[in-house]
Amino acid sequence: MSSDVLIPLKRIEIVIDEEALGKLLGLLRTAGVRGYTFINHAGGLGSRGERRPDDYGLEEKNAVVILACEEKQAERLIMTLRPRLKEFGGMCLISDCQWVIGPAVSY
Amino acid sequence: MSSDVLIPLKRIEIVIDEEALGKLLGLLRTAGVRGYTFINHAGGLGSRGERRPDDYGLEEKNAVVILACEEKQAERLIMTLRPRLKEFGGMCLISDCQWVIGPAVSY
Amino acid sequence: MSSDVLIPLKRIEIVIDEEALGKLLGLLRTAGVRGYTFINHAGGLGSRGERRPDDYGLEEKNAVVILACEEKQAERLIMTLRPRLKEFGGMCLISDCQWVIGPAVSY
Amino acid sequence: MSISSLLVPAILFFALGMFACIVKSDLKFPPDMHKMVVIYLLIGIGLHGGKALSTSNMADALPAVWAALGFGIGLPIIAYIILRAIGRIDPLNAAAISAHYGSVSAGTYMTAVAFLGGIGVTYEAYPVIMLAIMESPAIMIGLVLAGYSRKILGGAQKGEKGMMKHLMIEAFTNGSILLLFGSMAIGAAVSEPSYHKIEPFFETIFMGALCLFLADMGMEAGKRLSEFKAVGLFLVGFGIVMPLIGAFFGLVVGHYYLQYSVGGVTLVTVLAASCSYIAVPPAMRLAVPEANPSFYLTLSLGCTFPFNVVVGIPLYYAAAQYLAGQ
Amino acid sequence: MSISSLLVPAILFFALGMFACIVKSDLKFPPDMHKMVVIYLLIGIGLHGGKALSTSNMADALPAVWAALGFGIGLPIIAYIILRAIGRIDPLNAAAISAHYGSVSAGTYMTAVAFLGGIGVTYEAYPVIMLAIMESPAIMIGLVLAGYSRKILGGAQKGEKGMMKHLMIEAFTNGSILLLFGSMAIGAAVSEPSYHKIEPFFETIFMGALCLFLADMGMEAGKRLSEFKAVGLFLVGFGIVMPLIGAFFGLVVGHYYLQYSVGGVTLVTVLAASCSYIAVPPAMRLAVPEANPSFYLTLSLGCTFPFNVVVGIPLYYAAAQYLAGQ
Amino acid sequence: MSISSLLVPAILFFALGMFACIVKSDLKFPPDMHKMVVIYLLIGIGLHGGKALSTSNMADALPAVWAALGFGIGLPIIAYIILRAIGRIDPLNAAAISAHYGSVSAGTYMTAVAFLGGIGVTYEAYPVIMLAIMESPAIMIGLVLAGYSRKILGGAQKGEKGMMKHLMIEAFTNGSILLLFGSMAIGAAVSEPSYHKIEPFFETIFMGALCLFLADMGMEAGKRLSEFKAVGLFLVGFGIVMPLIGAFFGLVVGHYYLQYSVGGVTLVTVLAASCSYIAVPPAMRLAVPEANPSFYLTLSLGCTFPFNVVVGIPLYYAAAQYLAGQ
Ligand SMILES: Nc1ncnc2c1ncn2[C@@H]1O[C@H](COP(=O)(O)O)[C@@H](O)[C@H]1O
Ligand SMILES: Nc1ncnc2c1ncn2[C@@H]1O[C@H](COP(=O)(O)O)[C@@H](O)[C@H]1O
Ligand SMILES: Nc1ncnc2c1ncn2[C@@H]1O[C@H](COP(=O)(O)O)[C@@H](O)[C@H]1O
Ligand code: NA
Ligand code: NA
Ligand code: NA
Repeated sequence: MSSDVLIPLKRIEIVIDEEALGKLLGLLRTAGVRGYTFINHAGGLGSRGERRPDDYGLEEKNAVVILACEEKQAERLIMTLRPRLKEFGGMCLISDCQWVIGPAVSY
Repeated sequence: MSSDVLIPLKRIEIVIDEEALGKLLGLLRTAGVRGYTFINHAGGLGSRGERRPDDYGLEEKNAVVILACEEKQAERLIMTLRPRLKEFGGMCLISDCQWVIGPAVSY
Repeated sequence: MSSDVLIPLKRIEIVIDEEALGKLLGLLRTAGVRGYTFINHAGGLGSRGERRPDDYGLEEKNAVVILACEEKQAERLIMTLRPRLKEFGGMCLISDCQWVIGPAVSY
Repeated sequence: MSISSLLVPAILFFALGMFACIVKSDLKFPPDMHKMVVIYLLIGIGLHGGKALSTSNMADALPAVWAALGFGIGLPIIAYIILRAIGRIDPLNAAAISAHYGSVSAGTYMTAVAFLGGIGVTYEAYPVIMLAIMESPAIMIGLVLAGYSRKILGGAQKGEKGMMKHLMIEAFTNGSILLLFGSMAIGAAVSEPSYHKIEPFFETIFMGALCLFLADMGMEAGKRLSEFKAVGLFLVGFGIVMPLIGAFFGLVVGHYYLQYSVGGVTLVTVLAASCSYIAVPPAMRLAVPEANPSFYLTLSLGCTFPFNVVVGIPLYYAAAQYLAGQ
Repeated sequence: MSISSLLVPAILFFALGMFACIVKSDLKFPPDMHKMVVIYLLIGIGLHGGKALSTSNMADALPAVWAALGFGIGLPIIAYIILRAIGRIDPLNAAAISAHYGSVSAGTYMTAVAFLGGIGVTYEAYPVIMLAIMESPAIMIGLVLAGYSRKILGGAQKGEKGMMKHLMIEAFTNGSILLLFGSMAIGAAVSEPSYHKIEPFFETIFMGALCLFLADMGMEAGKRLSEFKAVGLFLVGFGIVMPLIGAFFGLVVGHYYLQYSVGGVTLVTVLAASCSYIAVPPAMRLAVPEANPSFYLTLSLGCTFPFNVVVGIPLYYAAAQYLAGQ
Repeated sequence: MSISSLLVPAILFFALGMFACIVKSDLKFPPDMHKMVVIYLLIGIGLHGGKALSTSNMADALPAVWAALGFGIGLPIIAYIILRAIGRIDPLNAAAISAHYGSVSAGTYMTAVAFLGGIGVTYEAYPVIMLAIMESPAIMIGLVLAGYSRKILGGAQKGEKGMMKHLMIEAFTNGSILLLFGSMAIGAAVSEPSYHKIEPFFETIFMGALCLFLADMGMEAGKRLSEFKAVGLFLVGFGIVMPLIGAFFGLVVGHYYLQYSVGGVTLVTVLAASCSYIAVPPAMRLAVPEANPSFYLTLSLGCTFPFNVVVGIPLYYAAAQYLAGQ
């Protein structure tokens, strides 16, 4: 498809403890991010063992954050995020994607 | 891995207002899409500001739709979707992926 | 970005019936996977028709599993999963991604 | 029976829910609230039934069991024949739909109980046993009809035996059925003073909670109205005629065979006329994946349930009165 | 009125919720629980109101309707002028905030009912009509004010007509309003014995359930406290002064025009003083997307609601007593 | 005490839930429903306790406070010694498990209240204070034991001080504890007529709502049965023996030191014998991340809770009767 339909961007996918979501989103906003999507109530396995959102007695929830942004922005973001990752728990993945140009610009 | 295990496809990821999900899925079905996955109750930030699914007094929810399909189908889909994006709100990303061939074909 | 910040991995995305999630995660753990994330309560369309998580009278839910791992591990995983896909229902996608090196290693 | 007897709050709340849906209101009850209310109502009806049964003669309950089995087996076969012969519905959809009509709707039953309570009519303890029993046999018959249909269609008889066993187990471990049977057992087992401790929760406030349930059911029924066109005129008509056929058998069995009072006959008739939307849909989805769920759900939730709640219950009561010569 | 009259359980639970939030407790009620309790309370207040109205003279209700419309139109205009002239708030935020003050808070109304009940004061049946009516007109006025603001700003008048019609429909099909009106109609329609069947659920346990609601509202209000700094001193002050202005009009209208008893005047005053957080916020988000939701939500949930619940209600009651010369 | 006294509805519903799980029924209560019921029950027990305390002599409450602290500190140490010396459980898991046994289970306490109510036995007002107090000290002791364990293991003493302060704050701002203390304060503060307004909700229907809670707990306990194999025979045995050891101290303290009636001694014994599954598990997950949560959750939910509910409560009551020489 032609470049007036698609723009190449980076797709960042972060999984963190749900309690830390507020802090992470604040961080993203101060970093000048113009768009993100988050999904709460996720579960998972990681270096700290299993986290189950529906476990009785020990409810541990993750949040998944998806973010499309320009490569430069992505690099800056990762440098900001890396030192905080331990506090937030979780992981951060990056991949290539293409943004379908629409009426609104929020990347 | 050999090509009898994996098929290259396009992965489309759409984020829209949850209320518009029904319309979008209808559109996808009439466009001949054979498979999609959706997750409700997501939140986000975009050109219209923050949307928080658990905010008291102002609950605004997004839906995330994930779709694997052939490149041609993807191109057609995007052309159908683009003019409607404003009405739905949200964003649309495309990336490459590979489908693990299984017993059922739904792409 | 330099390779001491990012590690290239495979991103596996699986959509299955929510009831089968426990079995799938058990399979992943016995296959030696060190990290995964899952989201419950998803809906979708596939070879078995629509599955709606909020439908009254017929609630059918999917689970989305996201997994970052090394290419070798991914290949082994897919070979383990393929024969079971029918039982679980659903689909499995693979794509490239990069893992942002953090304090914990769980891929 | 005056018009005011129809103004049972529960039924008015059903109408309010349906109205909200028709005027496209954004009124929505949380799905978990509906599940909670259903759990509560099933336990309440079970406890009450168990308590009533504990003071009844259990030998007298046997005819009710036979009647329940008779309905569960007979009504789906009648429904299947009508759907195939008159409606020319394809065999597998016919099988899936039929199964629903051999089963019952606890919501309709509870509305009937509220209706009778509202006009001060008493009833026997046995119909609640029928309610608990009838959910399961219809599922089996549905599977048999589906097997028969596949034979007609020349399809493979893939593992019907295994499926039958699987569904039998599912039918008896189904959450709603288990809750109903379990609460009946508890209601029958506990002592009078113990029962009094839980009575305020499970009996005194029951009728109010039923209003919440019916308001939500009204919205669910309203949502299904939009699918009437896709389902087709014949099936929509079937969703109204079939409960009447069931009601006919219910009246006859209740009055002549079981020889219950007017209230009891009304309840038996409601059981025969009603149509499942709890245990049967998921069972048919599993057993007859070829059938279109939108058909049976629309019939059950969009046609038969509203018809029974609004028109059926007073009609069946009037018929029971007529039979009793009152 | 002694200090002990302030120790209404509902208000104490509000304080407990706020305290939990301030000490950063992890106490959290499930969001669906809050929705359930709200649905239940709205139906309860509607049924009760409808029942009371069915035995009242409906002609006497007309002045209440006029008063409700007057508040709904007048108060937002006053609020807008204050916000623009004194606070120099930008026009669109001023419009969105104003609309909230022409509307009402059912939660504040119910707390007032609990307060009056706790000290044994009776009241007229009509204020509940005002509660049901007042949610909508303020939304329209909000839209008019926003249109006027856009004209000042020289912006395009993009489809205001269509929006007006859309919002009118939304206002009347809004779930909460529909539930309230519907329950009032049902409460008025059902017979005495029918009503008694659902009374234990919707009346007897009502005051207890209200405690759960207010505990949760306390937590919501507490959460908003942290946004006071972003909202600014002027607006926080406005969130306390505006209900007093509304209360002034409420007292005057309630006492001199409607000529209600002390209890009735208190309720009318509470309606005028309270501020919506149910129907108006989503309507303003749609109609005035340029306005910052954090402003109106913080004012409504973080300032005006707590002020009315803790300080306002007893104050308005004292003023109503004073006016009545007691 | 006849067998029929065991047929308390709440306990039968627990058995029903467990049965549903064992026969692999798809019965499932919405998680939010469970949270709602727990919130409701905690408030109910708190209000009731606060009301009772307001008419009691607060000086007499002091021994109960000492007893609570004694249990909270002493029982985890005993548990730790047993786990280490006899079971050879690794130190950190031993520390995490021990903490649970110094704490309490509000669900077990409420079941005991239902049991005593069912057989018409009265009890003192003070045990509810112990219930509210005991959740916290055990968490501190758990942290101390974990620190001691880490010293044995030669691990780094990473920021134990900070963690202690953090956990102290968490323990006192924990939602359930705050709700319990807050409701006790409200129950003590409100006037008699105010209390009567909320009594139908928080007292009259309490015992019925407890049934829903216990049915769900039965399912949770049932789920944990499958983990018995992974947890090992010793620990499963410990989950039954440890409550008996706690009960021994509870009986002695309740009878000789506190000198309560049979009902009061039973409640004190239940508190000592029971084991937390609300505040302690998340605290231990944070404080002792090296411990396996499946161990302490299985012991608490899968062994000790069911044992106490089904066997323990009547046993402790019988023992209390024996001590009292009845
Ligand atoms: N390799 C992985 N793939 C997908 N998700 C992961 C992976 N590793 C960690 N996670 C997610 O990140 C969460 C926190 O990880 P951790 O902080 O390492 O315990 C886990 O609960 C998972 O949801
Ligand atoms: N750059 C982005 N990355 C991820 N999600 C986005 C992005 N931009 C917008 N969104 C999502 O799309 C929703 C609607 O966007 P908008 O219509 O621009 O307000 C937002 O609430 C986000 O969930
Ligand atoms: N092409 C596709 N793209 C995205 N999701 C799919 C696709 N095909 C199937 N799925 C998901 O997998 C689930 C099960 O598929 P199936 O077993 O084929 O019915 C569906 O309900 C969808 O959520
Ligand atoms: Na039937
Ligand atoms: Na107002
Ligand atoms: Na203990």
